[in-house]
Amino acid sequence: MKFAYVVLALMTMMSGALAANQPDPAADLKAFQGYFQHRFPKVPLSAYVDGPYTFSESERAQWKQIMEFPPYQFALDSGKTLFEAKFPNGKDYASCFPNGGIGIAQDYPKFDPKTGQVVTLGSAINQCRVANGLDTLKLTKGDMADLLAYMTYTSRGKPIDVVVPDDPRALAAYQAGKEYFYSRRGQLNFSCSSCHVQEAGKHLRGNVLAPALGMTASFPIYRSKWGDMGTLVRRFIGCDKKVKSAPDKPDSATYRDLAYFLTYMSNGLPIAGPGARP
Amino acid sequence: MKPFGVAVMMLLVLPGVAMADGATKAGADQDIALAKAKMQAAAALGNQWTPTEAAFKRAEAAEQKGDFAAAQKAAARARQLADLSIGQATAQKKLWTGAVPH
Amino acid sequence: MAHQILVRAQTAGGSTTVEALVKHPMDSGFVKDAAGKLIPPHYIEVIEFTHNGKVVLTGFWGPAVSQNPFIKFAFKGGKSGDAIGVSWVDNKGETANTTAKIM
Amino acid sequence: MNDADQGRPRQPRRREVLAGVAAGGVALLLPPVARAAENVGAANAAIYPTKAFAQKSEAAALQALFGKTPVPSAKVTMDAPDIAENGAVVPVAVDSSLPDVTMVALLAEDNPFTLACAYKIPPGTSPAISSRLKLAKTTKVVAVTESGGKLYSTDKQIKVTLGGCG
Repeated sequence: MKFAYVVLALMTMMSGALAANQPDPAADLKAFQGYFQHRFPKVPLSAYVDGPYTFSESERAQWKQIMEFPPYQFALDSGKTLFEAKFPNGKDYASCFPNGGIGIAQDYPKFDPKTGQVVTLGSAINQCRVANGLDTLKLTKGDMADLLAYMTYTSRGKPIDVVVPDDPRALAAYQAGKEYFYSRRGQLNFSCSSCHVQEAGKHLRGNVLAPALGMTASFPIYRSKWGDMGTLVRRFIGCDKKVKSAPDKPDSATYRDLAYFLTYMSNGLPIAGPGARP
Repeated sequence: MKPFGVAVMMLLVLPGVAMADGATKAGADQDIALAKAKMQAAAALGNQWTPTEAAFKRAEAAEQKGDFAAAQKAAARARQLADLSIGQATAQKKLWTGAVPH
Repeated sequence: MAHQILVRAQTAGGSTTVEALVKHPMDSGFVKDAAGKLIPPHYIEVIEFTHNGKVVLTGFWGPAVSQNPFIKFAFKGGKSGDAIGVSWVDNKGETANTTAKIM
Repeated sequence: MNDADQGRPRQPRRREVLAGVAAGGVALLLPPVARAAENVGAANAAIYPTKAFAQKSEAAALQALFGKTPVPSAKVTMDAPDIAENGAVVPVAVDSSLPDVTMVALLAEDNPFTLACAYKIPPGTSPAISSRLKLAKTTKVVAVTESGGKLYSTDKQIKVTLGGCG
């Protein structure tokens, strides 16, 4: 026991010099995208939205075949129907969003200066429902995934444009997401970045690890393993469990901040969701 | 030395520690309470491990069944795992910046 | 939305290509649910495609066909606006059908 | 999107069954009265080959389905991945340059039941068919086509790895 602590303490001291200064999202973005471009000089930035298929030719060929008639098609249709349905009070989702909710997914997650909180498109949908006297939807799958599939589809091709305003609360949320992303956790002692930055493109058992760059652009996804649609937060929860870390609640600030940071890192890349993944 | 090595070492250190003597209900309850307190501290750091939760559940279940020795053993395990996750989270408060691409 | 069938039929060069995606669990009977109980087999056994009422393909499926099955095939003839019919029956006797027009 | 009445859970309607689905498969599920009526529209019907789908070897499944054995032929082609990224969804496309193909079947040797699917090809329909299969583990997949009353086949080994954290 003690020995482990000594090692930890030593490592803490060694890395103390690297401690973060003031959050600087723009500089982070440049370094993050630069890291991938340096490691994979032949891969154009926009190709990263293809996730694991960015790197694997044979898997890419299978995926292309599956994308001929993508399995999220049912979700898209159902999402459109849900989105266009009127609430009991006569209003609808369109009334809650800029531009009637069409072609806006690239702007999320957003910082809400009124609450000081990060709002994902999913939590915005739930806020809209609550404002109209309805229950919230489960954020991980089902109707929420279908609604997100449709709304994201109307943003396809638009460059991701997440804004971190010069507000200490927004910067703090961004920083919290960043810290979560790079912190090792769980009994297996992995961080998000261990797999999706350092090891991106390599195989973990049967699958190619998706790069963190462009990762959020394809959500929600139809995942063959789930046989079902799932949202980004469903994937966060899955990854946390995989490294034997107890997941947080789907609407927790932890996951909203993580989505904020991670999506910001893909700024400029085109929205490609909904997606299909193994 | 990579932090991953630390986790491996942490795991290696574990088996020698859990010793359940004099298994009574009071002893089991006390160990469960101790484990719970540690787990609350881990949760406050946002770093509970799922095996910690599993061990704690095993402890509670054994206590319910009156198997106090097993309850104490599982509670001690939960406490140690929680302790390790606290150590990990505390260390990562500084270490995480080392993983950021520059 | 329990029984959806999406159909896309396009004609080019005297031949019509039909693609269909069928919503169905296609449970094999070998998979356990969250509670550890085997999910009983539930899969489409026969699917049939018609062009203006004439059968152009009959498929026999077993449990090894993927969930939400996809199928693509082509037949000679067919023109824009013709009707493509799809119908299926599964091992529990459930059925569904739809009609789409050739694009 | 399609305009027809897709969706809504409901009881099977006999008329749809008559007009649509191959009557043989349905016949087993309907009461005798319905079965008698149904045969009227059953010119194209085929019996669902229940027995063939229950076989646990390639030879037995083909025997049950066709009553004969195939010969390997370069005129049957199969497009499938070397390594399946997920065994639950493996795209497999079959084609054949043989004339007058009447049946196409796909078999996965190491699946619990060997026969995966079979297609009856009427005149005018191409033998090129794409679908997606479940493969339980790494296995030889066999494509068989029936042409002029004879069977021809090709096969391919498809590697299936474990699904993990992707």
